Parts: sequence; C-alpha cells; structure tokens
Amino acid sequence: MQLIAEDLAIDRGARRVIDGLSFAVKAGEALLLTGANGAGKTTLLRTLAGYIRPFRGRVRLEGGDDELTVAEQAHVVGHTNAVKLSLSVAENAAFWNAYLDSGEDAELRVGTALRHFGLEDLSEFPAAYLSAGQKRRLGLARLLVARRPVWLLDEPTASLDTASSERLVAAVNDHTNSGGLAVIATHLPLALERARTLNLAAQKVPA
Amino acid sequence: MKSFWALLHRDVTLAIREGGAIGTALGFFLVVVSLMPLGLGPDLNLLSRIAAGILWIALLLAALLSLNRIFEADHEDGTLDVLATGPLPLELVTAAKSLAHWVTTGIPLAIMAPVLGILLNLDLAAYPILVATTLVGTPAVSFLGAIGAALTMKTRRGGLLLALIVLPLYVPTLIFGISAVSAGAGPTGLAASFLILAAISLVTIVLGPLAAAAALKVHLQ
Amino acid sequence: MDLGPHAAFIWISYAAVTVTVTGLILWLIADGRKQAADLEALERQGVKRRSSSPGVR
Amino acid sequence: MQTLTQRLANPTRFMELSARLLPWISAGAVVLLAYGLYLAFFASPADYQQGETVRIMYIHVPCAWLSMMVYALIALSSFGLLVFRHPLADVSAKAAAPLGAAFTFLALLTGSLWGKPMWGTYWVWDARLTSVLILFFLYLGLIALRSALEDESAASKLTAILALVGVTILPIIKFSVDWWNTLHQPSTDFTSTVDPSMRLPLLVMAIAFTLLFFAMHLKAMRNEILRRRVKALRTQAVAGRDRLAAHGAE
Repeated sequence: MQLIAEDLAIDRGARRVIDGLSFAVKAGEALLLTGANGAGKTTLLRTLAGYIRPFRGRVRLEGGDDELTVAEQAHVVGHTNAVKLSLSVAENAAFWNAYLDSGEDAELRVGTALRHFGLEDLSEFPAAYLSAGQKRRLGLARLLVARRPVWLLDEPTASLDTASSERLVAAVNDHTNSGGLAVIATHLPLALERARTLNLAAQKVPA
Repeated sequence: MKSFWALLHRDVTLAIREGGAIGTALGFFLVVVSLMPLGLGPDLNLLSRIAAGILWIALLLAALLSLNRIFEADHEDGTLDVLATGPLPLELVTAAKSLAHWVTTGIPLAIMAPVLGILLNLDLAAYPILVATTLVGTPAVSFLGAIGAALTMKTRRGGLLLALIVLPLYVPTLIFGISAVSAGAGPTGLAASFLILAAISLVTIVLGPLAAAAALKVHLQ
Repeated sequence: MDLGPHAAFIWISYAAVTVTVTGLILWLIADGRKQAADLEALERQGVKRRSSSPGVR
Repeated sequence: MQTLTQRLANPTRFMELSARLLPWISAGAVVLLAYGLYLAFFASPADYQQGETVRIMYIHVPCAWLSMMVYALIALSSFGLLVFRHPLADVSAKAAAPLGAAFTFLALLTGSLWGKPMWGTYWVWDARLTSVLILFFLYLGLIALRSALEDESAASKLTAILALVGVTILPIIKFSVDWWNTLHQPSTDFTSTVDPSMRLPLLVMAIAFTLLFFAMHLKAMRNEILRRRVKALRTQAVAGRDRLAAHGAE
C-alpha cells in the first residue's frame, strides 16, 4: 500500500501555496513534513485528507480499498482535538469507536487506547476537567480506537510533554511496524523508526 | 447505520447534559407567549381565536434560537472534520444532527405548546390537534433550520442572518400548522392541511440534509 | 394631461421607478469607473496579472 | 449553445463581447422605453374599471415579471456554478441579486400604490402580494449571506446553494400562500382578461424593462470581473512585497 501525491498544485485564496509537489509514502513508512509557518503543511495535510480539492494533480491510495475515499481510510488529527467537554473521557473514545469503526470489540479497543495515552485513570471524568495536554492525548487516542491504515497528523505534539510525545512516537512506530503509514507535520524532531523528511520550504518553486 | 445511531445518541446526550439549549428554547417560548396578551389586551375571545397563530410563531422563534448550535459547536472543536472522514456520508451526518435537533428541541416545544395554550384560552377541542400538528410540523422546522445553520456556520452575526434566511422558508409550515388548528377549518380542511403538513415535513427531511451537506462541504475546504 | 383623481399615485409610482432605476444605473457607472481606475493604478505600479492575456481591460 | 457558453466561459472573451453588446442593448432599452411610455400615457385609453390608475400597471407588471425572471436567472447561474463550475456563473448570480431585489421592491411599491385607489388600502394580504414579499426576503437573504462571508469562493457556493433551496421551496411557498388566502378570505380575481388596448403597451414595457435589466446586468458583471481582477492584483502585490522582505532578511 502506498499514498501517492502526483504533481499537486494547491491554492489558498488567491495564493498558490504548493506547486508541482509529488511524493509517495509506502506502507510501514512515516513522512515528516517540515517547513516554516505558512509553508503549506496544514494545507497539504488537508488536501491529502480530501477536504481541499487541489487545483491540479491528485492524491490516491494505491493498494487501499477502492470503494472508499482516502479520507475514509485515514485518521486526521488537526489542531483541534474533537473532544466533547461534557462527555466523559471513556464516552468520547467510545463514540469515536462506534462512529469510525462500527464498534467492533469496543471495550478492548477503547481500553487499550486510553491506557496507551495514560488516560485510564481519568476515564470516568468529564473531558472538561482535563488539562490541555490531557485533552490532546484524548484527541490522539482516537488513532487507536479505530483501525485506519493512513494517519495524517498536524502538529500532533502540540501541548504534549516529553513523556506524552514518546507515547505518541511509540504509537506511530507500532502503526508503521504493523503495515500502516503516516504523514506528520511537525516542527520538532520526532524519534521515529522509519521516517523520511520532506521540507516544504525547499519544495517551493522559486519566484 | 451504527455510525448514524452513535451520532444521534451522542447529540441527544450532549443536548441533555448541556441542558442550556433546551431550557433556553422552552423559556423563550414561554416568555413570548406570555408577552402576547400584554400586547393584545386580555380579551379572552380574541386570544382564543388567534391562539394557534401565536403558539406557532412563538414556537418557530424559539426553535430559531437553538438552530445555530447544530453545526457550530462541532465545527469549533474540530469534530466536524473528523465526522466527515467517517463511514457515514455527509448527507447522513446532517440528517442525524437535524434529527437530534428535532428530538431535543422540536419535541419539547411541541409538548410545551398545549400547556401554553391554557394561557391563551385555546379551545379545548383544539388540544389534540395542536399536539399532533406541532409534532408533525416540527421536523420541517429542524431540517430546514439545519440548512440555514450549515450555510451560516462560519459567518459573523450568524444568528440574525440565520433568521433572515430560514424564516421565509418556514412560511408553508406556519400556514398549514395554523390552518389545521384553527377551528374554522372543519374536519375535511383539517385532514387536508394535516396531510400537507406531513408532506412538507417529508420533503424537507429529504431535501434538508442534501443542502446542508453541500454547504458543509464548502465550509470544510 | 389629466390623470384623474388618482394622479398622485401614478406620478409617485413612476417617480419611484425612475429614481430607483436611475440610482442603480449611476451606481453601476460609478462602480465601473472606480474599478477601472483601481486597475489602472495597479498596472501603473507595475503589478501584472500572472495569466495575463494582453489587451484585456 | 455549447460552443457559445464555452466561448463565453472565458472572462476575457466575455469582456470583449459585452463591451460590444452593451451599447446596443442599452440603446434598445431606451428606445423601447420611450415608445412604451408614449403608449402608456398617450396612446392608451383609461380602463373602464380601473380608470387612469391602469397606467401604473405598465411599470408594475414589468417589475413583477423581472422579480421572477431574475430569480430564475440566479437559480440557473447557481446551478451552472455548482454543477459545471462555470467561471462566469457566480459573477452573473452576484451581479443579478441586488438588481432583482430592487425590481422586486419596485413591484411591491407600485403594486401597493395601485392598491390604495383600487382597493382602498396600500397593502392587502393577497396571495400574490404575500408571495412576492417572501421572494423579496429570499433576495435579501442571498445578499446578506454573501456579504457575511469573507472567502469569496465559499461565499459564491453557499449563496448558490441557498438560491437553489429557494427555487425548490418557492412553489411550495406559493401554493401554501394561495391556499392560506382562499382559506381566510374570498379570493378576488383581479386578473381579468387584458384588454387589447392595454396589451401592446404592456408588452412593449415588459420587453423594454427586460432589455434594461440585461443592460444593467451586463454592466454589473463587467464591474464584478474588474473588481476581481483588482483584488487578484492586490493580493499578488502583497505577496510580492512579502517575497522581497524575505529576500532582504536572508
């Protein structure tokens, strides 16, 4: 399986943010997107996820399920956590499990996900009580409550401490080791096992 | 289908837990209805004649208050982005959320309407009809409202704009809702307007989610 | 011209249409001039369109 | 037809073509308008029922006709934008909305000025008046929604969706208002058959107003295209400055 971007040109407003970008990410691989603010990391991720229609070029998942769009085979974690404050931690995770994964072995998956991100002691608390870092971890726990071959993460380590970042890195490594692939926008180096780096600033066509 | 029920269940749970929206809508409904006699004078005959109209208009205004939260909250915390990547087509996402709005706002308002009818000296025979028409008519309120909520999701002063867009669309519901209740309609008129009201609700249940989903797709870009 | 007892209504109708339509036309002309002037000012500053097709104005 | 719309798809072509067309349409509108006004005031008799007030009809009917035609045009343009992504469709819809609202307003105003001497009141909740009033609200909604959205491309698509929703719901609104009206009060049939002496001035005025609208619409579309060019150039100029600043810093 590989995620392929072919000759992408993406406009935001009247500005061409990305022009003529091609790359492929194979199963078992993680691609780190780097580049200054405004280099187009978020835009590229949202295009891969299918929210933004590129001006030119296309995104496809080779070896995936042809019935589904790329977005339907991907986890997308953006700047927001998609956490409901009046639901408990466990309810938040259980909802995404039921919604994204048709609730297969729900309890097991939810339990594993919360444990991995160190939230198991908080599972009965309403999410409103969580700190920013804990909310972020709950947002990331979504990655484990449902199985998706593609992970698209936008600055996933934002508001995470070192220990939590390591848990995320471990989750991504597990994911790639079991045949998944990931595209991660980050400005911090992540100690991933099999990662390549794509610097978006360098990709820019000189003016 | 499991995703649909999960989403519906979550929205209903949220509305009950957060409580504010339902309470505000019901409170607003009560306030508007009780202001009417103050404006029109305490003539009970007059009030009972126009009770159905007052109740329906106040109900629409009360429902309007809660519409803008249908998509806004999910948009703000990023839930909408994730919902869009789920196995459920966006049309069914909007359908589930409109349905949840009906369950949490339409039904409570419909139940509240006959209680407020007492304040307006509503004819006793009209009570069952009032409950029936509000129950059958309020889905149109939620599903049409969802279109407006989706269109105005990211706008400044979204609430006022929402009212401007949605209220003209409520005209048919209002007309047939009232005409079914008003005493002069007679049994045949009643059956006719009741059926038309049901038809309007069915049409909007089909049309609303399509238009709302189209609007959300634009916003997600 | 005698327009009968309701002449005022007729004149007001025609006046309202005339005023509104004239107003719209004047606005359209003024708006057109402004856009053309802005465009010219930008071009004089040397800003060129990316996909410029010559002679477009 | 295909080739014509394709050729028109290019805004540059459109600018050339409309520049050539605009004077002719405007001239046609002026000539027909003059002829129509002559017919309306001098060459047509007073109605045996309505008296001289019938002359209001000669501007009221064309305005009412335009109020509906322009909405149909907006709906068609919206369809063209959403389905075919026609680049001029949104320009057309955006340019038409305020014009349509203006003519709808005029239809309501002249209608009520006709109603006062004829019915003894400026406004009756007649089925037709009510549905035109709702049409006016729909226009206001379209204009307000567009002006409330920053992003131009999102605004155009969302407005198009609203226009299409409006066009699907309009027949239901119309039907319900008719029904409501017959329920409340006996419907008065004011649309008695048109006398031949009125038919010609009505027809001429209707065509004149239609041409007038198209002239204004073309002009508004041209303005809109220029406005978008100005906007694009400004964004480009700002981006250019950014690049210079970045180079300077290195």
